[in-house]
Amino acid sequence: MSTEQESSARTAAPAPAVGVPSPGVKRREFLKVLGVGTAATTILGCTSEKVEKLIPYLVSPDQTVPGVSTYYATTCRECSAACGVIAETRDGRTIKLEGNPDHPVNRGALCARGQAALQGLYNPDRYRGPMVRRNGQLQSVGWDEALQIFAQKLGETRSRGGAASTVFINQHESGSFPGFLDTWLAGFGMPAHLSYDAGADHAVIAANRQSYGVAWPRLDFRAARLVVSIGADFLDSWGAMVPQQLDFADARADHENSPRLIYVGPRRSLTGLNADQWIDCRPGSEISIVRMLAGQLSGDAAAQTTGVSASVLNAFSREFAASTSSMVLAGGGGADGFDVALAANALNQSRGSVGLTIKPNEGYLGFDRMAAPAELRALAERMNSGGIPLLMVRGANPAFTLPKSAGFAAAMAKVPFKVSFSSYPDETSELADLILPDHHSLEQWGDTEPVRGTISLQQPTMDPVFDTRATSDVLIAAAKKDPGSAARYPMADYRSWLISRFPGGAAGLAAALPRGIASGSLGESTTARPVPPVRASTPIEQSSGNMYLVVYPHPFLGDGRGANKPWLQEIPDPVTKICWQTVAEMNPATAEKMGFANGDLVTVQTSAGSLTLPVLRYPGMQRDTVAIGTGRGHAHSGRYAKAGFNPLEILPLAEDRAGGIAFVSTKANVSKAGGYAQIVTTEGSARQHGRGIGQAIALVDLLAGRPGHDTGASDIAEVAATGLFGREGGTNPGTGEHTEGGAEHAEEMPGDAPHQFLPGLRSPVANDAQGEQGDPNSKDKGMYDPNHWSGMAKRRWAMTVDLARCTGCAACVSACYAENNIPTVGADWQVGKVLPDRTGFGANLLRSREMAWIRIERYYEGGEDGGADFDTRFIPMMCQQCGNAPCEPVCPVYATYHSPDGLNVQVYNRCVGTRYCSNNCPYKVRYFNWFGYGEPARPQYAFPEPLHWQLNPDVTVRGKGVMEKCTFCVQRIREAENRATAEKRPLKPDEFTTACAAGCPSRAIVFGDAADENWTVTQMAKDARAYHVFEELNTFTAVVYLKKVTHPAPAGPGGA
Amino acid sequence: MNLRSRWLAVPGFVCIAALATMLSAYSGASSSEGNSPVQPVAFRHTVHVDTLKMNCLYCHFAANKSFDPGLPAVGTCMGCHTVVAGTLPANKVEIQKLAAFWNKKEPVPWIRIHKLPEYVHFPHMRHVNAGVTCQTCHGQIQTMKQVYQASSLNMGWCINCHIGQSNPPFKARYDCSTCHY
Amino acid sequence: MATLTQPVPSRDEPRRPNIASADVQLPAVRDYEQVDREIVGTLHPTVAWFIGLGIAVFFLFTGIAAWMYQIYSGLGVAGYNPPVMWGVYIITFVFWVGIGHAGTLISAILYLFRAGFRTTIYRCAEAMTVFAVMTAGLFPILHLGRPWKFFWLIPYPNWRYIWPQFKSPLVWDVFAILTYLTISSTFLYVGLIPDIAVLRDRENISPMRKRIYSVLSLGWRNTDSEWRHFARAYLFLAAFSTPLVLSVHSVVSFDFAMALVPGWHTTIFAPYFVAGAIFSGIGMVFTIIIPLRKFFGLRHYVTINHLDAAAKLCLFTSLVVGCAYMTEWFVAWFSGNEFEKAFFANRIWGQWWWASAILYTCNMVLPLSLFSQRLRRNPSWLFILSFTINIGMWFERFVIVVPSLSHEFEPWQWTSYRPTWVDYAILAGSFGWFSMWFLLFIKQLPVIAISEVKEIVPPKLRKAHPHGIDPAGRHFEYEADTPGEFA
Amino acid sequence: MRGVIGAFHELDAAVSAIEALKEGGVGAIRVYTPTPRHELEEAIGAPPSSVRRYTLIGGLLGVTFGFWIAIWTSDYWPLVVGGKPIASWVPYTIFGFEVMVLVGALSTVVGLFINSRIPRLTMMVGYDPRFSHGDYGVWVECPPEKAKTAEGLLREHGAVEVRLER
Repeated sequence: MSTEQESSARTAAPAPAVGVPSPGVKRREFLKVLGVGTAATTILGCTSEKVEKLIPYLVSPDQTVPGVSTYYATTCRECSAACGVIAETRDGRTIKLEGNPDHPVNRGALCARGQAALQGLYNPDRYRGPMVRRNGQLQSVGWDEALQIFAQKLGETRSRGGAASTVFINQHESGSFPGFLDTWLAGFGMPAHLSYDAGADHAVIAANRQSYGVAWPRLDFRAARLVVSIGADFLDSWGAMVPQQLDFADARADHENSPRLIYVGPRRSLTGLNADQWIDCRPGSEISIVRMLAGQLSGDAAAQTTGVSASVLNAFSREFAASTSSMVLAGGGGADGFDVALAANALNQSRGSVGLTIKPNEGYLGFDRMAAPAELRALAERMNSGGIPLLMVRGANPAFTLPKSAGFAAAMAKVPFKVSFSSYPDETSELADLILPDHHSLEQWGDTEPVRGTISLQQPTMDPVFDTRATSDVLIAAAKKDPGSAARYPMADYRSWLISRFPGGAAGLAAALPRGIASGSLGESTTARPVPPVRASTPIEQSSGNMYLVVYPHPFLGDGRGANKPWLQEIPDPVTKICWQTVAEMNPATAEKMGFANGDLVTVQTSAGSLTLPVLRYPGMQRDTVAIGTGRGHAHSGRYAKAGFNPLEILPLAEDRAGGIAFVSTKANVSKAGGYAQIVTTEGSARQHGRGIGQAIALVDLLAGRPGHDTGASDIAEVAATGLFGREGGTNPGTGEHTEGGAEHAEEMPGDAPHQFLPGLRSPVANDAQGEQGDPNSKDKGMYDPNHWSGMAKRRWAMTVDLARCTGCAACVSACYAENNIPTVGADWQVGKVLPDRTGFGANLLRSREMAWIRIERYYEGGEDGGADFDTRFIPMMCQQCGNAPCEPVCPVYATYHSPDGLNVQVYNRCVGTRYCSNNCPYKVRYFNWFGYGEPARPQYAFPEPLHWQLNPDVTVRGKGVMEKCTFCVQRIREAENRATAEKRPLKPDEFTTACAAGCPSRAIVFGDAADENWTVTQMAKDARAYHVFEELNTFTAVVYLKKVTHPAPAGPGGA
Repeated sequence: MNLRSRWLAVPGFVCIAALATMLSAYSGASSSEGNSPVQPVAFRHTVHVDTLKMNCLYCHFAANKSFDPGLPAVGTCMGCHTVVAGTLPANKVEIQKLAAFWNKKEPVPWIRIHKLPEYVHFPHMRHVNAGVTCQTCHGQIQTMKQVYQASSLNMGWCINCHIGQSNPPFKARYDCSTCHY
Repeated sequence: MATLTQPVPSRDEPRRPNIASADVQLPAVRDYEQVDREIVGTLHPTVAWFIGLGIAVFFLFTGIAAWMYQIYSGLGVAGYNPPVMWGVYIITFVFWVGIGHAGTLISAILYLFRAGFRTTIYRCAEAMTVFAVMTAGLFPILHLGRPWKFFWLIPYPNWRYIWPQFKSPLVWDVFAILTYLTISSTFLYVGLIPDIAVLRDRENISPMRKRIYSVLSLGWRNTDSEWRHFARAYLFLAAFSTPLVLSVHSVVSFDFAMALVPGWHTTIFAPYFVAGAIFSGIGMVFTIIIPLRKFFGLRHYVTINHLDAAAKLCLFTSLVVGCAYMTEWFVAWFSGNEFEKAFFANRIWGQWWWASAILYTCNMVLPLSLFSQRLRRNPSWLFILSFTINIGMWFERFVIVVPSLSHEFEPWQWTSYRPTWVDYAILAGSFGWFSMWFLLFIKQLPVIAISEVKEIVPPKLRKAHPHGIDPAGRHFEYEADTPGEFA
Repeated sequence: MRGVIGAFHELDAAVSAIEALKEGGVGAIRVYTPTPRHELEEAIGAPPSSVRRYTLIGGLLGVTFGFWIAIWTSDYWPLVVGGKPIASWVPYTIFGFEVMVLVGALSTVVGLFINSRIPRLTMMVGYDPRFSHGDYGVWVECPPEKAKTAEGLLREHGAVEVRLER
């Protein structure tokens, strides 16, 4: 029966850890990786009988121990903020990124895009070496030949006098490379490069420069009592996301002094969903709100233009006027974005917020020297006229990230010779004549100065995956071939150049590398570039269409550069929960009126074109607005990036006064297209039906020690009141005596455990978990006896999730994907091959087969009528490690059982796949391997070479037909225990944590030993807001949630 | 064969087959115990360990600090064998083979003998640091002319030690997630 | 002194008893020779039979092909839609286990209750039971993620020192189903031994067949001591089978009732499942026996009175099942459990209203027609009804399995479910597998228990014919089937 | 085995023959009958079958084994699942019951086999295929000298055919 199976699995077995050389992948010559011991990243379910080779090193590398990780501090280059990361490298491969705790920007946290840098490093679609276009086709060539061509072209361009009109576009980055590049260009008589970041908000940067003198000030939320965000998605894609999120979460966690957040804008972004109040103004009318707040416009007048009721605006106005310290942030990408930002900044200045809540002196430098997109549009015009003899592009992808109406791609075709330094195929490199692929940022040297006075270092964490070369080294090599420049480039490579400039030289660099940061300054110029002539755009009200069109940057894919990373495609958008798909978001009431059901195809038509895509009813939309996210719909990129559509194809070109692209600048005609496409989402019901999964408490109630009323738990409250469950903490009359942390019970069933939290957090011995119903005389067996010599039962691993901090950004999800070898399943080839009943990207997700061990549930409370007055609850849901786990007793083979230290263990190799455990799991946190996602020979293989190099060797890659789930990163627990044993000491409190907790940019997740008072988690679990999800099921979970704290409007009961 | 014995033959065979299956399952016959492949270079543990008294950790340098015991790089071998050429003709041939690999800049493709299933995490350092000798699992490797798999390496064999039934007795945790995760 | 007389119906009693009783008679069967001739006479393969077998084997191979593909690719090719982790396979498993209950009920429970109408239908029902359990037993293996590891559910000594987890309802299932399969096939076989001896002792039989039948009959010689032990053993087997048949479907129901899924976690499941199983089993008996009595010309063995009695049992179990449905609604409402309420609302009025509608119509409404004696004695109607019962009972399991899982505690994980072609092919394959065995059975072994029928046929007597004839000395007349009977 | 076999068409004839033979004390009687009849049973007057003892012992063994395997294996490697006791007797009654039925029923069949001396490999003296169809056979085991008496009695009570086996 299974011979076929076994044999195919057998051949597949050693793949990830024991490298089988395959063409195109460059390997460290000396690192013919060994396959001993830790070769656990392989497919379970077979005993390999075939002859396996043990390949030793030829020469043993210094300092590394096989099977032991080395950690390198470096800098993340996924966005402009430049967070510090620590790369864990095992046997020569970087397998995990974590935030650098010493880094001033991200302080140890890391967002989803940062985690996914690894999938850029190991992207299967990367250029494997230099290529040159011959007869219209890109062909692989050697580096010598490619460099020869490059040098020759440079020489030709100069000799023909075209140097002055040569253009170099670089993906925006800070640090010394831009200066190096400009010097190099100057050496060839070429103008300074264009530093381009399509994801940055240029209007805000320009306004900040004008108002505050810096590009991006630090936002001190702790000092503010009222934060007004006017389309500024500061928790996500607006500016330096990670530090802003850290600061915001810290501010909100200090309940007494926490700021209230009001979000103004046509679409509730992630920040909007975290806001306490949403003012759903019409697109383009934000300026009226700012003017109202500034007292230049009455609330009634503002109501006219914004479409928001006057009473709401007047109350808002009063609240703002009354607030002691405030912060007004503007964003949203409107055509008048620059004016709105300037007005908002002026408001901050007039209210004395600058220096108090907005701190320009502590600002982030990563946004300096950025070229406005208008410059690229102007460049397109110059290219069209044939004035550009040579175009060089590194990293950036203007052919995709500029609206199609800017005509960049078409204009590029008129440039005689285009050089791309891109690591990946994209729309721009597809047009290039010569491709000199750059190293990934984790493979090369570099530096940056993210905040004044701190240098953040970038160093290679591993040898290059492919036959690529750092562009800086290529430039040096090209300069050496040029007689005119050679003299100025005596250094061997960029690293030498860097050392020569580094404070302290080589010794200074060596000293700084372990922490990845050094104090000092590179002294780079931070002056603003002059704003180019801007093309005036028509006001949005004058464009034609039945709805306003809002184009917004996707939280993960950004301007499209994340599109070929399967994690980022698969992890649901934190707001819409859409994966692998581009949808037109509309308010449910509007969609109902227009007759659009979820998934109905509509045509969105603007003056620049039309796009047909499915409708998503999203309550966070202003009623007259349709929104489409960017980032998907690549025509020439990797295999994963083909999913979805690109709204920039239909966005008419419009610029704000700072030269930024106006993403909200036009109306569109939305009409039914006929047809239907199922929505690829992980959302089942967006309402929690009063089940108390995500509970909340109003700030006033919390401070007064009252339980408060929570619609999220109302039905359960009803039951509790009738005494049938009687275990709901949030609804019972509290006495304030939080002896064990929770609120008092209204009633107790006989036999219930006497307190709410600790039974589940104590050692999970059989008798304990049964509370008073257990037999008092029963003896705990073996390891479960706390006095057993192994001492295992002395620990109880547990976790708290503070919903007052959690913003729902899904960084934890990506960290979990990275740590636990979780396969992505949404690619269109990952479904059944014979008569598949669903096809296309996300086909497996349409059957809810996503594998994320931790997911963020997003429930709405209120606003059933499509109104703006709804609250959002984000609940990270992972295995709750129940003390009384329903999944365990139903497993027929002990594949899941309770370990003495409180883990709900899943033994993958024992699992036969009855899936009964998942049926019986109330939290639905068990995931089944429907296909052989870990078997290289299968179409469903989730880690095509070299993505599998990223697999964590400490975690088994699950085979076909087995159940998997979160086990609190048991490999990290074992690693910490091994380390402690090796050092002959007990575990230290908070010595290690899980991947999700480590990455969390809002510090919402705390992990530790709940049986030991010295661990933070024990203190957190005692919080008055603590509750267990579905506590009435007596599962005694080890995950304690702390209620979200809502901030209702001070005047009335509205708000939340 | 008379009629009666013919009638008994069928159930008899079934019984014997069942018994054999059960015995083989229990004896660990399904493991590759005793496997002793011929290696590309006939490395003599007898000479290195027994005669020269080299410490195991000289070559298997990570056994006390990693999951992975470490395999000596060819460079490590050549550290001595650029000087030591062997005395016996048979050994000389083998050392020349080694040198040939070194000169070709190729690692020696050793054939793996001790292999735990893929889904088992076996931390060498925990065992070595707890005082479990190499010989406990790998047998009297210092006397093996050609290395063979001395133990069955199946799960019951592991468990026996973990629950303290070995000689000398060791004790270690024995819940599943100790090794399987 | 032995008496040769048996109770003789008095002249005043109605000729056609309305109550199925122990003395259901076969007036048209006159002597042992007729029994042998007519029953053994059905064993000749016909063209129609070969066509039927061919169709069954075709479906079987379709199912096998689908299963091979599923094993190769992974369970993802089936229509699972987490958290609906169980689907068509478990539904069909419970369906076939249910079918497999009527046989043992008829052969064992009715035996203990001395219900006379069982005699002519029990062999057929028992064979159906064995084949249905053989079919059902495939599904738990087939639905595994790693079916080649199914033996881990069986306690066998191994060098890992690990055993099954005996608190799991799935291990209970393994024991219950394996025990039931063993005992019901033993029961069938023990009952067959004397009949095989009859087949063996026929004249004009090929030596090959004779040898096979000789081995299968175990040298049965019809001696008095053989019969004495046989009767005792048969009684004990029936006594064991009776609680077994009740326990097996209770254990199957524990698969659901032991879980805390809303819609599963109820105490009524065991009786509810057992009643449903008997209901569906009798439905299947009708599906099988009505054509069989027609094509095999056995209408004077399986008489209208037999069908009438079985139909009453069917009606009774339908009422029990209907009562269980209503209890479920009541409990959902009365408990005040929000999860349960929300789930039932969704099951009946929401997403799954159509499945519930099929279920309630087929299982609760249509069988009420059996209150009418006319319809009860109309084989054509019974045949049609048996199909709706089979469909309804499949949907009962569908409604239990799928809507419950698709609408559990966690609203974020509410989903839908749609089977794929693999599910359907394997479902069809299970019918092919069952039909193949049954078709092979009916042409190789007697579908009516010869020796038991002989018990109720009047023996030849020298003196008089006190049994089977009325006091006037006439044989009971053969009762013709009522008009409108099946085809 | 020596004796006389008589074949009867009629049931009452066979019954009267058996009674006569018993009265005459000719020898051990064995009756062949196509279907079990109470008339014959009463005429022979054999003691109750001992199959029930096999059933009892088998059932007891089964219930013990069922509980034992469940409890012993749970205790052999104690792992807690779902906070339940390691050996919890409530669910284990299912194993007690199922294994009781299994072993009890199978030992009943074994009892049937042993008591009925089946499977039988050899032909039984005096057996005739007609006995499985419709005729009753009465076999008297007797030495040749008593054969005449037996034959006479059989014929007297209506045997259609009488045969001497020696």
